[in-house]
Amino acid sequence: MTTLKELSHKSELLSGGHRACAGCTEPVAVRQILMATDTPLVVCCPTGCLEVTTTIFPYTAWRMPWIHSAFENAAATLSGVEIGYKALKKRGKIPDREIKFIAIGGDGGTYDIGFQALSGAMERGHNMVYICLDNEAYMNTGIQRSSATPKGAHTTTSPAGKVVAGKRDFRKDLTACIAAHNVPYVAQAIPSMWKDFINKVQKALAVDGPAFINVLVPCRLGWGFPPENAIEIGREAVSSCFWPLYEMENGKWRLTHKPKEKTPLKDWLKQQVRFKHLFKPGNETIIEELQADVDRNWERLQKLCEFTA
Amino acid sequence: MRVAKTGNEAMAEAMRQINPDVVAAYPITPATEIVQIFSGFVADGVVNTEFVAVESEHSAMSACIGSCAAGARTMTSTSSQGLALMWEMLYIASGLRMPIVLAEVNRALSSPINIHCDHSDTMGARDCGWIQIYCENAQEAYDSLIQAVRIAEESLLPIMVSTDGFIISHGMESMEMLEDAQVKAFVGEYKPQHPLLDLDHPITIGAIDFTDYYFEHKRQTIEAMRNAKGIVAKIGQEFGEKFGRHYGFFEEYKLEDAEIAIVVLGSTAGTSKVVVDELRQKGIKAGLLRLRLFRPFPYQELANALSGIPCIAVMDRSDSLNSAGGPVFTEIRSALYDLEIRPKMVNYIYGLGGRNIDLSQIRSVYEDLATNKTDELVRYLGVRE
Amino acid sequence: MSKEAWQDLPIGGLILEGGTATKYITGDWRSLRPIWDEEKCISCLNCWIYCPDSSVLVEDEKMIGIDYDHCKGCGICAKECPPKVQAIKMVSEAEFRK
Amino acid sequence: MGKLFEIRWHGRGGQGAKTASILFADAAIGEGKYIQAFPEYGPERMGAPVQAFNRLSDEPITLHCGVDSPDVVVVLDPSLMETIDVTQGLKQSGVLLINTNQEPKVMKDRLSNFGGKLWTVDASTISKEELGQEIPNTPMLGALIKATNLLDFEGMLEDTRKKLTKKFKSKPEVIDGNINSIKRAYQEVKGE
Repeated sequence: MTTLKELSHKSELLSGGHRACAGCTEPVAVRQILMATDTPLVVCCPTGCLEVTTTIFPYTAWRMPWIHSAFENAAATLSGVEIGYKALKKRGKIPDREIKFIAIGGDGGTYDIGFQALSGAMERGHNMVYICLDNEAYMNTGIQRSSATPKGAHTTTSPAGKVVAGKRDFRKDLTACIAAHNVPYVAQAIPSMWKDFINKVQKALAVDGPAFINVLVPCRLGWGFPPENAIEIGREAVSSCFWPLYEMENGKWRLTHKPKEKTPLKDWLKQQVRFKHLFKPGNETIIEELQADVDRNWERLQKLCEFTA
Repeated sequence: MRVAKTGNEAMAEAMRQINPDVVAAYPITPATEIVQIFSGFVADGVVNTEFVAVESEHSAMSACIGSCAAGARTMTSTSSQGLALMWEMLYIASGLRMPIVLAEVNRALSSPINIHCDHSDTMGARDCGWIQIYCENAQEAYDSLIQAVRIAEESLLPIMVSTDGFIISHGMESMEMLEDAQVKAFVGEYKPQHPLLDLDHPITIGAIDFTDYYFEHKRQTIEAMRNAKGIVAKIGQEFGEKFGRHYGFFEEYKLEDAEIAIVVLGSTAGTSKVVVDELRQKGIKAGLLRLRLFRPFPYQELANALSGIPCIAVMDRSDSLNSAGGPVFTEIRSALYDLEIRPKMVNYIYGLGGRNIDLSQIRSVYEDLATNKTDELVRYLGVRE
Repeated sequence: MSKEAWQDLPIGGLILEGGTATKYITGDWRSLRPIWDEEKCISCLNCWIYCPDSSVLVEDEKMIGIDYDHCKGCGICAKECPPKVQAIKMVSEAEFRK
Repeated sequence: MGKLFEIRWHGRGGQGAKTASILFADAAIGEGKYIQAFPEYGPERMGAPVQAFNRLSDEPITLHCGVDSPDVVVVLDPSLMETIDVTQGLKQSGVLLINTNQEPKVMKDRLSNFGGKLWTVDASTISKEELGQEIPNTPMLGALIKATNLLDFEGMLEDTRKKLTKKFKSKPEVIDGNINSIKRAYQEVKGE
C-alpha cells in the first residue's frame, strides 16, 4: 500500500495559517484524512476546535468545499448535502462526478450534543464517512468533561478537588454504539499510526453507505504534555491498549494492530497533567479501576474478533 | 379547477407541483399530513424529489441547510414545538442566506401542551430572518407556497408560509388549483449563486466571524429583508396577473372610509369579514385590515392604510408575555407612531390554544370600538374571567 | 488594513476561495525554531506526515525545507525525526536572531 | 355571503363522521357550491363521540369559526342519543336526521323540545345488505339529500359513481354497492 513518498505527491488540501495550538494533533489527523483519496471531497464540521481554528473569516485552511452550520448537527447537515448531491445528480443539474462526503467532528459534537443527529444519519444509510476526532473533553470551550473523558481525568467541570478525584464516570464506548447501528464499516484509529489510519479512511470511503471512524487526538492543552510529544503519546495510548486499533467490517471485528508488549496504563497516565492527582496517596484504586477497565475491554475486543472471524 | 382541499392537502399539492429537489422533514401535529401526503407522492413517483425523513426537526432544518447549500431547491414543513426545536437553525438558515421554503402550520407552544391553533410558534420565530406570510385559507396557502419559492430565491432569504392549525390545516374548503405546467413555469429553475458542490470553485460556508466582520454580515441580511418587501410585492402581482388572484402585504376590507377597524392575521379575518358586512348593513363604518406579510414588516404601507381611522383594535393570537400586548399590536402601534393624528389603539389577545373565536366575540370588539371602550391597553377575548 | 464595507463582502459569510489561510502568518507564534540539516536528512518524511501546520516542504519525494511563515514551532518534527538521523533541531528564536 | 347552510355530524371515533362530511363536501363541489368540511379535533380515539361539520353556500365562505347553530344535524350512531343532546344549538326550523331502525315518530317523542323536522333511516342495515359491512355514512348521504334538498340527487349519484369508478376500477361490486345503498337510503328515509 501507500508509502510516505507516494503520499507526498498528493496536493495539500489543508493549508497552513490555521490557528490550532502548536502541536495540535487535529490538523495532523485531518491532513491524513484528506490524503486518503483523490476523489473530490466535501467536508462538514460541527462547531469545535477544528472548525473555529481553520475558518476564521476571511481565512479558510480548506481547499475543498467545506460547510459548518452548528454544533450538534454535522451529521444532519452533511445528510442534507449528500441528499442534495443525489437529487441534483439524478436531475442532471450537476456533472455526473463521484463526490465523497466526510464529516469531521470533535467528541463534544459527536459523543454528546451531536449523538442524535449522528445516530439518525447512520441509521438512514447516507453515503458518508463520519470521523470523530476525540480529544476526550470539550477543549474548544476550555476543557470541560465530555462522555469521552476517561474516569479520573481532571477537567474544568470534573475538577480534581479535595473530595472528588476528577471525573467520576467511565467513558462511553462510542465506536461500539455506532457499530450497533449495523453500518458497513466502523474503526478506531490514531494519527500517530498514519498508515493504519489512512488505510481505514480509504476503506470507509469505499463502502456503499455510512462509515464511522473514531480517532484519538491527543490534546497538549487539555491533557497536559509538551507539544513535541503529541505523536508519541498517541502511540503509547495504543501500546497500553487504552486505545486499541481495530475495525468492524460488515459485522466482522478485527484488530489492525496488536502491541508487541501491552504496556502498563499508569506509564501513559503519568505523562499527563490531567491525571496527576491520581498518583497522590489515596487515589491508587482509581488507577487500578482504569487498568481493569482497559483489560476488560481489550479482552472483550479480542473475543469479539475471534467470535466474528 | 375548483377542488375541495384541506389546508394541508393544498400545501402538499403545491409542493407536488413545485417538485423541489429535496424535502427533509420530521412529522408534527398538525403539519404531519403535509409531509405524509408528500411522501406518498414520492412513493408513487409523482414527484422525483429526494425525500429524507430525519430524526428531529433540528436535523430537518440542518439537512435543509446542507441540501440548499449543495445547490438544491429545498422545502420542509413543521409546526409549534418542531419550529421551536428548529429555532437555532432558523437563524443559521437566514444568516447563510439559504432560500429554504417552510410550510408551517400554526399551533400553540407548550406548556401546557396543546395541539391547536395560535400564533405563538411563528411569532416566537419572527426575528429569525425568515420572511413570514400568514394565510387566511387553503387557497391562499396554496398560492403563497408557490410564490414563496420565487420570493425566497430572489431575496436569498428563507421563507415560512403558515396556516391556522386545524382550522385551515384540517378544514376542507373550496379552492382553485393551477395546472401542473402553470406552476412549473411560474417557479422556474433554481440557479444557486454559490453552490457548495461546485468543485471548481471550492467555497467555505459557515466560517466564524469575530468582531471585525459579524456586523457587516448581519447588515447584509438586514438589507436583504428590506429588499424582500419589493420582491414579495412583485411576485404577488405577477401571480395575480397570471392567475387572477392578487396578493400584497395585506388585504384591506372596507377600510377606505372606516371609522372603526380591526387588524388581524389568518383565518380569523374571514370570520371578521362577516361581522364587517353585518355592521355595514346597519350603517356602521367598520373595516378590516388582514395582515399577510409580517416579515419583512410593511410599516410604512400599514401606516398609510390605517391613517385617518380614529379607533383601531389589533387582534393577536399570541401574547408576547411582556405585560404590554401581543407582537402584532406592538409593531402596528409603532408603525402608526409618526402619523399626525394617532388613532386610539387597543389590543385583543384571543384564540390561544385553539379557543374558538366566533362572530359574537368579534362583534364585541367592534362594539367596544364604537362605544370608545378603549381605555384598557390589552384585553383578553374569550378567556373565562 | 482597512476592511471591506458590508456592501462589498460576499453574502452569507461565504469564503469564495480555498486555502486563504496561507495569507495569515502564524510563524510569529513560534518561540522555538526548527533548524533542518539537509546533509543529515534522509527524507523519510516522518516530519512531513506529522506536521500539524503543513509546514514541512516536500518536492519530488524529498524534504526541501520548512515554511517558517506558518510553522508554530511545536517541535513534533524534531521529535519524530528518527533518533539515528536527528536532522531537525529546535533552537530558541531569540538565540536564532542573535 | 348568500344563504349559508351548516351541518353537524355526530358519530363515534372510527365510524366515519369526518369521512361523511368530506363525502358530502365532495358531492357539493361537483355542483359548483362552495363548501367547508372540518372535524372537531381532540385526543379522542376509536369509540369516543366525535363531531364533524359542513358549511355550504352558493358564494365563497369566509367564516372560520366553529358551528354553533347548525341547520342540519345528522346522527350516524343512534346509541349517541342516550348520552348527548344532539339537538343542542340546532335551529328550531332545522332538520334532524338519525340512522336508526325506529320510526321518526318514536324518536320525536323522545326529543320533545325539538320542533323541527325529524327524519330516520336504517342506514346500518342498508349498508350491511348492500356493502356487506356496516358503513352507514355513505347511505346517509342519500338520506340527507332527500331530507334537505341541498343538492341535486341525480347529479350527486352520478358524481359519486365517477369518483368510485376511479378509485375501485377492479371492484365493480364496491361501486354498485355504494350507489345502491345511497339510492335505497334516499328512498327509505322517512320524515315526521
